[in-house]
Amino acid sequence: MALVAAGTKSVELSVPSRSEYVAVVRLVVASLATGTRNLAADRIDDLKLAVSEACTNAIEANRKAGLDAPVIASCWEAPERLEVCIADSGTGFEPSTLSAHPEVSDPERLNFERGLGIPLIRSLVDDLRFESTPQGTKVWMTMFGGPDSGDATTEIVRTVVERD
Amino acid sequence: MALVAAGTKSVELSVPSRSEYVAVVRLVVASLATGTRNLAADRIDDLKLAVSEACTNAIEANRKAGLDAPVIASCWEAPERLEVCIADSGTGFEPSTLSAHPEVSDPERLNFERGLGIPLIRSLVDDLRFESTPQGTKVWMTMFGGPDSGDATTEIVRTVVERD
Amino acid sequence: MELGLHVDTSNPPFTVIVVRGELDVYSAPRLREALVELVSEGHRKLIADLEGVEFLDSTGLGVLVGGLKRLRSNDGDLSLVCTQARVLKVFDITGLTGVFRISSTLEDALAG
Amino acid sequence: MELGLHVDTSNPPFTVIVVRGELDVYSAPRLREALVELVSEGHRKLIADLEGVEFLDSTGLGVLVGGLKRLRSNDGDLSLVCTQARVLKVFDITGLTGVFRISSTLEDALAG
Ligand SMILES: Nc1ncnc2c1ncn2[C@@H]1O[C@H](COP(=O)(O)OP(=O)(O)O)[C@@H](O)[C@H]1O
Ligand SMILES: Nc1ncnc2c1ncn2[C@@H]1O[C@H](COP(=O)(O)OP(=O)(O)O)[C@@H](O)[C@H]1O
Repeated sequence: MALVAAGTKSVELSVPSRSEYVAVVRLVVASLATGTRNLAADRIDDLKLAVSEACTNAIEANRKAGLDAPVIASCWEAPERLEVCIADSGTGFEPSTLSAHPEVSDPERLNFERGLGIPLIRSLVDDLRFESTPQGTKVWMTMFGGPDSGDATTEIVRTVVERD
Repeated sequence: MALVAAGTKSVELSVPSRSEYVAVVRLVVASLATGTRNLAADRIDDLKLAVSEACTNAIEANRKAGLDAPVIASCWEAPERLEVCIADSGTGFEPSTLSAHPEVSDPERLNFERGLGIPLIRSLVDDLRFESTPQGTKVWMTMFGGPDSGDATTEIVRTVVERD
Repeated sequence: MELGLHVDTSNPPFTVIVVRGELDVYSAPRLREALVELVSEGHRKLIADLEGVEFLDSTGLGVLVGGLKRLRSNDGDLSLVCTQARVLKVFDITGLTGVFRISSTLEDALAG
Repeated sequence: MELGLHVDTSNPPFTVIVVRGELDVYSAPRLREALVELVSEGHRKLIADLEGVEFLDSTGLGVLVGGLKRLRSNDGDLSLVCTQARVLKVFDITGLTGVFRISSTLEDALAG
């Protein structure tokens, strides 16, 4: 799957790498998904949560890189999907090497106060792609469901699209 | 008074020149003013309204210029003030030549379905400046009141600052 | 936030149009269409109930002024119901408080 | 949306911390501090009432897990009150539903 977005860019939001601005990013994405799309309320909550996780990681990445760079959220709209990209200027990472979590029954589970973010994003959005280089990371999140389709399409398109 | 903003740029939001996105700009500015400042609720309403008027004009300016350019909202934060700039790529105008409205008692008053925007902005924000060229217009709006000061400062600073 | 429009004809000769949500450049055209349609259908004594309006800017205001003009030129009238400071303020600043009859309750508007 | 934290000690031996608002990377540190303080003051049977939580992400979750660990290692416990689907979903996906005792009402939590 190509790493370029499928739709037309609509909104771009740049905020400082500070935790108090994550709420603004959530707000914008939720308002787009509500106002110009037709996503069900629980899917909008899913998107807000995914965006929040990605922004939290982006702020952390900029901070670790010692950069006063912004976090940039871009939204791309296509008839059947909304794509949100969260970009930072950190030093990047290799998503495939992230260690898996222990099973829920494992007593070790309790040691995981962190490392929950990306697994959460993965289970919340319809498609997730990373574009990570030593110059920065882009996290692309896709939600299916168009302006008119509502959630009927979501399930259909979800089934059709191949996940990798 | 210089045309550059007094504070540090925090948020920049770029939206398509389409009326459905004005609500998103209002939302972002209001959330900034609520979350990271300490403005009273009615002053936040004032700012939302002023931003709405400026965005409506910016969309119209881009449309008239036949451009598919975005409207760009930038926010600058200083300890004692929040500045919001709404920028378009239209052909500009000369704010000082705008005709005044007839008096309220004048029967002509009813003919003014338009031309209410800039007078409204002027009476809502603490300071208003235009930077208009044939390449585009920037409308700078300032609200006094810092993160901690609340509205006490507003009145004080308002009195001190010279309005032109 | 969608604009909600609801037409209530249960109080003849008045027609009440209940407006909810944000009335700005995006949503105002829908109110304009609704007002034009009501006038063309013969409604003459209109009341716009703005109590549920959460945001009103000059574009929304322009549509209300346009509606008032249209009605007056058809021997009708458009009055408003509104108690919200946030909304009343916009009428005040623009000097339109003196142009519209603004009531605090629908009952008052119907009585007038 | 500010985080609201309210400590209620009117049900000994339980201490209830009522959490309101959005629990994310910005606000979670305040909850962490509050939990640390309560433990250091000797509170051992904590109940976090999450009914007023409008948003919870993994940072907020991490603080709750951290609080649970801290209490268990001090012979205490932290249980939760929550019925909101939106919030429960986060516990579900991360497999933490099995780690916390989650009650539907404060009464249930106090009874447990
Ligand atoms: N944008 C990013 N830039 C650099 N590293 C990242 C980024 N996002 C995630 N990571 C890495 O992946 C790890 C796992 O992320 P995540 O699952 O969100 O959990 P957490 O952030 O709580 O550690 C992070 O600790 C970090 O090392
Ligand atoms: N950003 C802008 N670019 C170009 N012209 C503008 C801009 N803003 C305002 N104007 C001009 O000023 C006039 C008055 O604006 P305003 O008071 O907001 O009322 P209205 O937009 O309803 O006409 C507009 O009609 C337009 O000609």
